[in-house]
Amino acid sequence: MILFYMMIFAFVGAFLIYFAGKSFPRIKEILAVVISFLLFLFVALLYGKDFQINYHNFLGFHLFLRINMFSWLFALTITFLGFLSIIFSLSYMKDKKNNAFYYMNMLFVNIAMLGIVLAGDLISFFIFWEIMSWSTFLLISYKKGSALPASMKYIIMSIIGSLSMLIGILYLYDLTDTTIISQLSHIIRFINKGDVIFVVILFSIAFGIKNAVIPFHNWLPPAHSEAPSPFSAILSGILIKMGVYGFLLLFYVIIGLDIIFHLTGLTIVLNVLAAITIIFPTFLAILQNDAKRLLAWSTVAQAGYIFMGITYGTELSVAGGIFHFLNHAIFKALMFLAVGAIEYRTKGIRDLNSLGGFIKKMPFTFAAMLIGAMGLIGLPLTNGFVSKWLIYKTLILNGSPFLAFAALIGTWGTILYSYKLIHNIFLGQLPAKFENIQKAPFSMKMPMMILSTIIIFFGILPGIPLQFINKIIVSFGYHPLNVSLFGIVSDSGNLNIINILAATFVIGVLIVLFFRSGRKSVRVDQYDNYAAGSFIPKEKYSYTNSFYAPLDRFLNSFLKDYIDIFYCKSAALIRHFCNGIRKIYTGYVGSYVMYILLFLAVLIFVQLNWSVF
Amino acid sequence: MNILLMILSAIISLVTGMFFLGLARKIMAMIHWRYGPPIYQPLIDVIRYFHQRAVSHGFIFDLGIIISLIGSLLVVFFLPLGNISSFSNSGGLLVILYILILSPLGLALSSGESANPNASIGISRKLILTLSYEFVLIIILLSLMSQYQTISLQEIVMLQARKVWSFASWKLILPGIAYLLILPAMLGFRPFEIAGASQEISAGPSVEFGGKYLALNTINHGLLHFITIALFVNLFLGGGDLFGIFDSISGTFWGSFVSLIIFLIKMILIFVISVFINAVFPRLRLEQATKYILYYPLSIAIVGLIIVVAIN
Amino acid sequence: MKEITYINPVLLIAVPLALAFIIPILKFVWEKSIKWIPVAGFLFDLIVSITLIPIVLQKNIIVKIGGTTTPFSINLVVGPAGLLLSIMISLAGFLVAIYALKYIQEGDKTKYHILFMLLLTGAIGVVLTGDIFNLFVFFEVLCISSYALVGYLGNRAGIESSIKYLIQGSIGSSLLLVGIGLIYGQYGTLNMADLAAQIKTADSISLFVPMFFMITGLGIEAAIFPLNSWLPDAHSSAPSSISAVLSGIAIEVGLYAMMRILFTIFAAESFMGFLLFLGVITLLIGEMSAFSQNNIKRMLAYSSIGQIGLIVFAFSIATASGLSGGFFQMISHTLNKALLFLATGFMIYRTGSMEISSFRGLGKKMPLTALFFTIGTFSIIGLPPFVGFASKFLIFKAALAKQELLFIILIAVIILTTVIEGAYFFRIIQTLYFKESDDKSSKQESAITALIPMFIFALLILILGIYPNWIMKFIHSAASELLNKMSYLRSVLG
Amino acid sequence: MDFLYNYIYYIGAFGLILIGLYILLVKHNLIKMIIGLSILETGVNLFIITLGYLDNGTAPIFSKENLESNMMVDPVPQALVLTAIVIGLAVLALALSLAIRLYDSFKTLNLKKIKEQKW
Amino acid sequence: MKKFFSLILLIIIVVGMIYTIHQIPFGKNQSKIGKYFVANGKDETGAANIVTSVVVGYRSFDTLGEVTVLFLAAIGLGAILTTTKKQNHDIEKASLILNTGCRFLFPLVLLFSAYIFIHGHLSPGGGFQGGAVVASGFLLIYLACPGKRINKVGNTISESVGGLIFIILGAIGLFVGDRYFLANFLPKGELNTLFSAGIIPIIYIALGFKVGSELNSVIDKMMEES
Repeated sequence: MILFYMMIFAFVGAFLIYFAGKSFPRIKEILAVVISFLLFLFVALLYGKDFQINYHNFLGFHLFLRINMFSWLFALTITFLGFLSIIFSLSYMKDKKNNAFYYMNMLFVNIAMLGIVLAGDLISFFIFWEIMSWSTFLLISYKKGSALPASMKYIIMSIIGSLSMLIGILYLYDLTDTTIISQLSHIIRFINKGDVIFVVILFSIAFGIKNAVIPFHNWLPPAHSEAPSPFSAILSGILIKMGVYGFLLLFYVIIGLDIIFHLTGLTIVLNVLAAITIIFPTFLAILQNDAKRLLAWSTVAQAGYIFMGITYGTELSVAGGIFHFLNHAIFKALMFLAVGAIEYRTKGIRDLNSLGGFIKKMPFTFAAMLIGAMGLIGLPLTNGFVSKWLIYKTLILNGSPFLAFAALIGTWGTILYSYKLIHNIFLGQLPAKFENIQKAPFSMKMPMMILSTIIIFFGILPGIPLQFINKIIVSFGYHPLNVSLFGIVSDSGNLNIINILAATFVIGVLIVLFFRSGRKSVRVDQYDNYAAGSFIPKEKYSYTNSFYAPLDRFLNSFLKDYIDIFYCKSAALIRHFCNGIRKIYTGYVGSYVMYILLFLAVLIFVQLNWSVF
Repeated sequence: MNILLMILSAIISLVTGMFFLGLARKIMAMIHWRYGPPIYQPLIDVIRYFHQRAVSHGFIFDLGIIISLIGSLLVVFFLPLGNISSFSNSGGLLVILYILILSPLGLALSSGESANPNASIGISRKLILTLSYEFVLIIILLSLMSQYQTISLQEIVMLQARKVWSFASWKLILPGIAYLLILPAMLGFRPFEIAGASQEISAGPSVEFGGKYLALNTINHGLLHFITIALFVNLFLGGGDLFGIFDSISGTFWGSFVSLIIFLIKMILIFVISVFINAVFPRLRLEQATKYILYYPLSIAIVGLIIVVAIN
Repeated sequence: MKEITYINPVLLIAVPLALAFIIPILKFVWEKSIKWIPVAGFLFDLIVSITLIPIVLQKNIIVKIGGTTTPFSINLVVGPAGLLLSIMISLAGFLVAIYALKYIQEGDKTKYHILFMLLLTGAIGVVLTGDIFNLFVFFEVLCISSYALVGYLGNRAGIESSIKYLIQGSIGSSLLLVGIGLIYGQYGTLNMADLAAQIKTADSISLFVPMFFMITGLGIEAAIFPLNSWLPDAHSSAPSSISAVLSGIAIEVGLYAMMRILFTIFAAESFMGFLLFLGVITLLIGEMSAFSQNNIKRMLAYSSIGQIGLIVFAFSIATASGLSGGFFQMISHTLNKALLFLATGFMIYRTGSMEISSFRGLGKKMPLTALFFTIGTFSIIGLPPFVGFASKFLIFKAALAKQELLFIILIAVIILTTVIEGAYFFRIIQTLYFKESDDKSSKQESAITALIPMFIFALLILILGIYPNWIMKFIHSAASELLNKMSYLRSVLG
Repeated sequence: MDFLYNYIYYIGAFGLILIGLYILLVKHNLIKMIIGLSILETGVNLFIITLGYLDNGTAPIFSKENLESNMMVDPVPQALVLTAIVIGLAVLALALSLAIRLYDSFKTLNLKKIKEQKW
Repeated sequence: MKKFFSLILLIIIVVGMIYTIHQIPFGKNQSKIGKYFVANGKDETGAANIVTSVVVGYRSFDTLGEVTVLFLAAIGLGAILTTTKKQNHDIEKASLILNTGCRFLFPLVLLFSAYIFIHGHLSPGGGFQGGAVVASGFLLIYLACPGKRINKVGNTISESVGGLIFIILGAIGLFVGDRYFLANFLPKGELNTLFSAGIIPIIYIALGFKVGSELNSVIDKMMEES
């Protein structure tokens, strides 16, 4: 029952924050931090446990909470990131009104996600899923203004997804007579393939929407960019990964390997979608000029990698997918937090064209952002490298070079937009209006520091997380990977981080020594520049405006978010249609009487002539 | 042993890189009907730069260029040079592909910090150009990896030695051609000398580099020449193999030596060809270059990949 | 056999009626007490109804009134289904009466309270009666009091809606009466059980025609698609407390009467397929019309049409689980819609406008009212852990249990409507909380007597959402009672 | 003649119902519509009364001791109609009062012009 | 066009009714409950008028509802008409003949109505009819003496008390005899005499008052408006 008490504790805590916050403003922050930390601690202490409990009966369904390695890893990530972003919120939300509401919802989201990963049956999975949806809606709307359409988009997509999932669950229930995950996995083999595919499609819509797989991605960019930054971190880091969790649960826990391998057509479709999800958003990210929107598109693309990993279905790819989930959670959260710090200090400016040169003012944030970007690109010695390496390798060796191409080219796109982000915020000229920008406060630095450390740590010692992941994929029925502390051993190409680390270190030291031996350089002002003799006015002395101008020109002509346009068009069409429909209520009683008699007459006429009833 | 090999390959690459830089200038001069500088001129330059005054724009300005050089050197260790390979079994081609990123990224960071608009423009161009040829390069690598069913570069080299050079095999000739077509772009030669256009944007990314920064940049440049061509030789020309003539002495010191020599000779040949192209063509605009790359080499490479996949 | 003693269910009707008759006298004697009379009356009803639950779960209570043996006199048949509805009616009546203590400020208050009591008494009569003509009479009580209440405020909108409602409603009752006449002419009896015994199933045209007449007549009150044109006008023009009752109770009672006639008297299995479509179309039209409304009460009224469509759909599945879903949806709709209208009432009172855009920033000015409103919307959209989720869940489950392609397609349509529903309700939530208002007036909550019923509704929504099992047994037996014609017959005719 | 004897009341009743409904359908003056409602109700009442008739029957009143009970007409429809008439009266009263108020507010009784509540 | 369409609709509806009417031949009523009532009504309720025994006996619950509806009409009318401003028309005085005639007729009408509702169980008539006659008496007064108004308090009280008596009589049935609502618990008496049929005459008297006063209040309201 400990799981149940934990959830109850968390929910009560969330309410407590709200009501305490109304009367004692200081307490709510302390409470929020303490509760989220305790949650993290609880989950961490549950390591290695494997059990499930029946905590509630709902309309004849037994609801379970369960924990095992698979859910533990996700739960840990959720509570950890939740904790960090609440710490980050302390200063981010300081001056905002109504932050008790914010903290409460923040905890709601975390608890709901915790509930999702701890759910032992599909009904409680769904319930927590919905709680997550609406609390997220409230949080996205929090900043008002342009956040409102964004959250509308989110919630509408979300409702579509969750309802299709509900249908899927109930359909599955009709076929198997159970919704308990551990039982489903035994029974599902007796179901015919067509039904399984139908269920998979229904679930895929739900998970695909949450995971922002193209063509269901359109809610994500506005939602991520408009949400408060600490929450963007959660949103991007873990919330959308609930889709990943769902896919893993569906494919490998419920349906199981021996069936999923026979659904080749389906997996191919999903893989292709994943590939599109990698390439398309990557290039759209390059075109963005809003820091958070850029990161949002990047999230879509990275979610594509994860999706690719888990739908490709080899042990390497699944391990890579799960690992990339973990990594992405960390580095994307870090980057959102860093952007959040910038936003906090510049009072809400995130437009890449008007920033620049912040490295002098906020060096720590720069470092965090750089590490995050390196992880995002997947440079060796950061965590992103290992997970991407696993995915590429299996894609290449299992004969899917085109998918691998998508993944690799996506990485190059990643470099472009990551560099744009870093360059336009931190490098280049510092505009005069930002002369007095302060450093990020400690409560912002601390989460960023922790996350950066983890990126490097996992990058050098990928064996540690991979061991957990190994256990998960073994529980899915795969062979374990041959994991060492520093990498992976396999017959078709090994990975050994320690070599790279050692070489880098040695070369680095040598080069630095070499560099030091040269004549000492002189530090100069940012305006002390070589401009080939031409005069450039100060305010124009910065090349941030449309950084990739040639590429923009090239891509803008054909690269648009057609799917979003399509959705918006159809929404407008539906609105128009709805407006037309209600014109039947004309306001004239005579027509209403006509409807009534028409109804009666038609019924009689039909029955007289054809006896249909 | 490994450390020795590392040092050896580092030295080889540095020397060869410098040599290439010198060679390029020499050949250009000869084409221009001039005498040209001595072939060791770049080395002299580097040493000279080291003692000149340099300006720095900040910590990342220093760090970036160092990262860039680390990246380049690191790649060298992953490349088998003839029979010499330090740790080409630590992740294979994928790692190479990734470490290749480090160098431009470091340079970009460094020149970004310099806050010079020309540098920023240069970087922007360079990244876009890189992106476009990377399309082709990735496909080429994928065709090779799919064909040989490995991600280890060393194994690819060995398999070529056992059967036939990739460039000579009909399945892989298209990727080879594509690689040759993008080679000037990778080397930063004309017609793709867009990022570092000295007349237009004052040498682009390296505009603010002076003194030891320029020295490191030059070394880096040389290394990049080396890496690009070494990769080609390894991938398509069988590395240090010469039709199996020296198979009998492989494994011995002399075997390694011979293969290294053969390797270097192949590299020089390829390099010379590229330099000729450089001399002949004028510089393209970025859009033109991107379009060119995305039309011809890319389509060739894709056809190549399709062939490989279809046959497998 | 030991006779279990219980309070005679006829008092559920007689006591409120007597109280309503007393009110005019009280006006001269003790005027202040008048507004407490409905509270007392429905509290009595609520308590009595709840005490009847255990008895009804075992067997239907047959109450003879003023006559001899069963088919010849009027009787009340208090089955689980009827009792369920009467509990809902008295609960809603009780809470709305409390709400009205402060809310009703204008007009002839005495008459308001009388009309309000008679409205709900009529509703209780409809759900409990076992006689088809008696049903008509109580139906008229329900209708006429609602005509009067819709026009109660006496403003342009109220009068216009009221007269339109009256015309359509009267046509409906005439048609119903024709139907009853046709049935009586053929079978010579008015008792529902007796009729049911004589009509095995609807098979000939001479049965269908009266059935159509009765369905059309009742369908007008039940607001099924082509017959519901009065609803948006009436519900949006009435005082909010009355809208709550009309939306939450009146249309559901109409629907219940219709279903009782269809299931018990005619056993028209073949007609259910048609109703299935009708339900979905009603749902679709209702939600679509609500989509771009700017008048909040009109939007809620259209939403009621949609909800009724969903209930019709659930009932037309015609399985035990479908009917359970329908009953559950009725409960949830009563709670949700009553809560929404009550909260809206004071919000309109505060802002003086029914435009949604005028509700900007009310989340700050009336936090509790806005919170309750939010709970209501979340529940009506069907988000867990609120009761709306449980009901929608049951309906989906029942529909999918049929395992037919048709149902999957219909469910897809229902999903579409839920999405539309979500879109417009979330829009209001955003307006409430996330849009800044222009005027900077201070925080002022609704009256405490209004907050208490809202709180109770919200609490019930939450509790039933988390523990739906508590009422499931009751709902199951209600569903099986409605579905199972033979057991109804046996219980009434012995 | 036989036909007329058998059906005259039904024809009358249906005729009234039809006329009432027709008025409701095509007229847009409120008073006329209310008249239509009245006619409709009258028709329905007539119809129900007709149902209970017995050939050569007597009124169901035992005013003398020796009346044959099986020659009496059905009393139930009469009771029903009594109720229905009262209900009709109630509706009529309400409708008229609403009409008065409607005229006060809109200064017209033409329902085609009173369309504020729509959509 | 619209009229044509309406006609077609109505004709379809009537055709449907005619199909059903085929099952119900005119003048051959075989109603089960009707037969029962005429056979057993006078014994069971003690009322000579079987219609009355149905209205106030077997189906008295309907009648309760009916009374409620009437009550509702009065109240609803009041509620709707209450908020209008009082207009002061110059009312023309009625002529002397009318005045005198009405004053003369008024007590007679009341007396007649009393007869009707007291003898409701014996002869055609009853509370509703009697009540209507009462109202017509008052209507005469309204016509004859335009300034006159009824005593609203008295009217309201008789209205309420009439309804209450009905319900209380019904409720007493819950505690005596067969213990059902509206049970006829008083002695039946001898058929065709005034004091027979148990509670039926009492109810009818109450109804007479109630209906009369309700109709009065309706008329009163209407008069106020005009």
